[in-house]
Amino acid sequence: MEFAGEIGQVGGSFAPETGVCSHSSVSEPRITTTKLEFPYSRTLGPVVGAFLAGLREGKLLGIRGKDGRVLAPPLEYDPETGESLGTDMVAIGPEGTVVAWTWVDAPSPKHPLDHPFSFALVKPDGADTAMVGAVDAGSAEAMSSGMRVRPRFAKEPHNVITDLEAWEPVA
Amino acid sequence: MPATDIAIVGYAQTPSLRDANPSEVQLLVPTVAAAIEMAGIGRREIGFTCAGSCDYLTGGPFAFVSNLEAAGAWPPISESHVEADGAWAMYEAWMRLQEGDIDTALAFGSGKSSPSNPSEVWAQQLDPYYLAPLAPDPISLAGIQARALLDSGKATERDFAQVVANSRHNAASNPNAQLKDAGASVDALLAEPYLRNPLRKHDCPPISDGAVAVVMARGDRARSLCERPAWIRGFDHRVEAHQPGVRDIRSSSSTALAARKAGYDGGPLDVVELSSTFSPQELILLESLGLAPDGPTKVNPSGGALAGNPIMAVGLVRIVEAAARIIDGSANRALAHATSGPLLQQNLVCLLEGE
Amino acid sequence: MSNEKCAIVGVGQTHFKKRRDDVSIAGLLREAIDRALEDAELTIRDIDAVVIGKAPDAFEGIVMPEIFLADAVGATNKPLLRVHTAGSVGGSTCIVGAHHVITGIHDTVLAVSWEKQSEGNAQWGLAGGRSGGIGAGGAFAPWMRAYIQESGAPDYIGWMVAVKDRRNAAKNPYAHLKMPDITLEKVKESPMLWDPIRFQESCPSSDGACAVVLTNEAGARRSSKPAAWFHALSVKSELSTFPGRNPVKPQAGVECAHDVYRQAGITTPLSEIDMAELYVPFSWYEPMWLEGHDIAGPGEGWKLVDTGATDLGGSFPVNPSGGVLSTNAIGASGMVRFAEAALQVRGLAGEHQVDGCRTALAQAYGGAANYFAMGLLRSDPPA
Amino acid sequence: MTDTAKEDLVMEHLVTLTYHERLTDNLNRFADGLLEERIIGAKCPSCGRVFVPSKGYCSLCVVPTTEADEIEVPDTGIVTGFTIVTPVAYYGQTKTEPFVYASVRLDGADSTIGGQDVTGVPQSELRAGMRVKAKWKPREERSVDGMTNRGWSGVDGVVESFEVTGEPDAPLDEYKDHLF
Repeated sequence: MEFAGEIGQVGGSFAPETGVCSHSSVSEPRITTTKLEFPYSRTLGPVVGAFLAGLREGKLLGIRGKDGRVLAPPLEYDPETGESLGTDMVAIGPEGTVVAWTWVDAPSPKHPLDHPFSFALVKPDGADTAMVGAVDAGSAEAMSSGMRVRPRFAKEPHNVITDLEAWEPVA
Repeated sequence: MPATDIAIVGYAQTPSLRDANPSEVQLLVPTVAAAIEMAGIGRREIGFTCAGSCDYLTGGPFAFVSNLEAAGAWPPISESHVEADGAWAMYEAWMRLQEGDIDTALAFGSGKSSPSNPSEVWAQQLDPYYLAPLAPDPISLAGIQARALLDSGKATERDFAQVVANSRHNAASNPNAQLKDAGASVDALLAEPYLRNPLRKHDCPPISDGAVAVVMARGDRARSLCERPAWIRGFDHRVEAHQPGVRDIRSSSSTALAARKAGYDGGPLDVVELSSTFSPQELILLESLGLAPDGPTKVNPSGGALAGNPIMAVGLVRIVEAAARIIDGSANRALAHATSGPLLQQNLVCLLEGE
Repeated sequence: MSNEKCAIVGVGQTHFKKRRDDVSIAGLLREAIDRALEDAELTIRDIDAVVIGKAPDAFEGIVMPEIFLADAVGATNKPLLRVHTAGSVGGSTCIVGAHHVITGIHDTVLAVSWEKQSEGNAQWGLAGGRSGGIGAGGAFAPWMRAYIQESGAPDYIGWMVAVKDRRNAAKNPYAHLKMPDITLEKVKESPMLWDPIRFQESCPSSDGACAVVLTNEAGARRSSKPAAWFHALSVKSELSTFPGRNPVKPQAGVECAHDVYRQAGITTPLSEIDMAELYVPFSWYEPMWLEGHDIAGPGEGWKLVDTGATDLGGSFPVNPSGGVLSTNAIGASGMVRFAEAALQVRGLAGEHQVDGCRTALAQAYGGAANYFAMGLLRSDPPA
Repeated sequence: MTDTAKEDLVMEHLVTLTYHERLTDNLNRFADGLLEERIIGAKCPSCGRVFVPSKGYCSLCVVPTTEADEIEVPDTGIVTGFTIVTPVAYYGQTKTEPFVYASVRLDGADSTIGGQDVTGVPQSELRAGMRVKAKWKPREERSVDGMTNRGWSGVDGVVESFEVTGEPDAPLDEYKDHLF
């Protein structure tokens, strides 16, 4: 039995990771390979743009929702009512609290860290909602809901969410 | 108010397959034909057709165009396509049937997950600014959801394992199921290692290929085509906000709302078929519907999505599994559920009854 | 059971540009949505259900992007349905929205269609991510040549359409390409892209969105502005390729049009319809659709262009908005046809208003000209 | 990084997704044939139309076709339609010069093979109706690796181009219903 849980497993046991089989036998089915690759360029608008700009300076920003909640990450429109939230950005963090977490033993090449880590919902101080991020905690045993974490920012920011490289446990 | 005299009178599905040799459209061709044959009508009699599929699952823009070939689109047909599970295609076709100028409609859904790495494809469904660059795969997100559910005290890891064991047992008698084990035991499942703590491999769905089709008819036409049609008494779908951190992922408010809007009054159900692709989600969905896991309602008698998860078909398969039990007389009232988006963000409920 | 009447009571479009670098995708959609709501004198809370359309997800590289946009488009706790029927999707999305109202399932529905093509590259997307893509122009060019050959149309007809649409666009505040000074000479001298299509006879690549608010009779009564009433709507599809197919005048297009005329009680479309917004991404498609939808007889479509009948002041104006030739955010383009037709019968089209317009035809096509979505709107509600 | 406001508002994201899919049985046999200079199609058991390559079903009758329905067709045919494409630049585009994109109806086939190069005639003199014959690549250069179930790249890893034969053009009736 095979499960979706096989990280990096592509197309099942018959599929080579690279290239295409070139069988000459009539009985062996060939494997076709299609690669969809494109460097997308996303314009961010005032709210997402401000948040990512903040990360470059080591700052976390939220936004005030219509009900007064501070939303992290900041959204342009209220998630309940759909009303525009303008650009009422609020400084939050930098530390936060883990709300819920899971542990990734074998990261995929696309994951933000190349060693085992936690994907978690982290609620920055001063925010009323939690954001998805990586927690670099060493091992699952170091993780718990309610634990305190602080952000680690990328040394070379690229204007992308991974400029918040990971959260680290507060000793 | 929508009409309640529309019924499922024909259906067909492929088995859920780990890696189907046929292409997606080749899976659809015999499936659509079988559903039409069961309904006992001519292909040209169908008043409206709607298909559901996902370009990115199939592997390229306009992938859905070739699926049109399974619908028999010459001479031209009245047809639409949703980029969604076949359950939403059925919703559009059901809506179109309400207008009274046609009396039959066809809906189908199809997808092959085996060519792709689903963990990578579905990470691209997330917010492109805040989430997709982190590539949180569906299993990781489900792991976070499972943890939140455990922390709430509403469920235990043993409860998750019980869901899986029930699925494996039920699937044992389903010829279309992919993962089945009449002897699955909770203790053995709990002895397995974590894949995404607190989820184990068996808490996650298999990679599946498959296709499914339904034929619907109205009123007396339905009665003339089927001895015991599965009447659609209610049909609704609702969506929640996207970011997992701004909604309560330990419950499914949109499922509860869709059920209410579909007219589900909390009354007795013989069968419920849920698109719970991760075991904790079955518990979340049952609670949102006010059902107990061990109550009188049969939960996922087919084995559900844990026993076979042909994405873009799996939701419509749930409706077909529920309808089949109405049509064969083994159930009189059933509720089927489909979902879309991360962590049960969007949910659809179809309420079916015999007459 | 009787069906509800359905009207468009709100229309909103973004300003279309090559790159809308001032907004996120959500911001782009909301620009159109908020204008449509304002036009309808409603707020997002008044909307019962949302229908979203766009062309392939690979254009922006987001799988089923309506999922991440759900709350930003005001769909939280509401039904949200995503339509994808290739280039016709904007038309199909409007029609699916209308069915929500006609069936009585919902009272007031928002339909929105969009494309932010500058995030990716449409040519890459149309080529399936492969080298050697031919673009839509390359695919349609042989059919346009076949039309020219069969109809005997002179080559300047294509240039005339390009000049007319670009000049019309100059009167439309939302259009992408505005060229009030364009001439036949300038079109003729522009580079040949896919014979017979020259650069100036081809659509641009745009960022943009279009939204419409659809409602029933009770909803229309609440608005202080005139409504555009659906009298007909139809979708037809055929196989994209098969032996014996006529891609120049696809049968699905013929049947879709006849379905619309039948529903609206129209027997002579040329005299009974006041104007049309047709999906014309390449100049020759204007005469081709005039014939392809039996508005003009075989070989007569180009003569309507030649005599100026399809000009803004002509007897059968086509694309007073400037059309797809001037503005093409692919997913939105089909809906813009319906939105512009609605503005015309509401008398709200501004500088590009067709005088006395009371009956308008909207059409979108897609794929290999094998998907069609058409509707007929009037100033008066159906009887 | 320059700190202009506009750059702050752009995010780059390289999205790469790779798909591996088994070639369907019908296409696998088509590929086998091509490597041996044989072109295999399928004759619909219901309507008798010949599709090259086989889809595994007839899209008009919506009935499956099997190996038993497969037949070989000659490597000669008619250009039914074409475009001279001036390539536009985009990510992954390697074409820089105008190229021919033609549809060819092989003799004995009812479907056309799209996207073919036609050689032996200047691009400006290419016309629908011209008779052509496959110019096969040398055996050692043949590859069917680019073939996919979605219809991309049918014969071009094996057939260099379709070369005009110089025979008189086919009558319009033989290609007018096979434009693409």
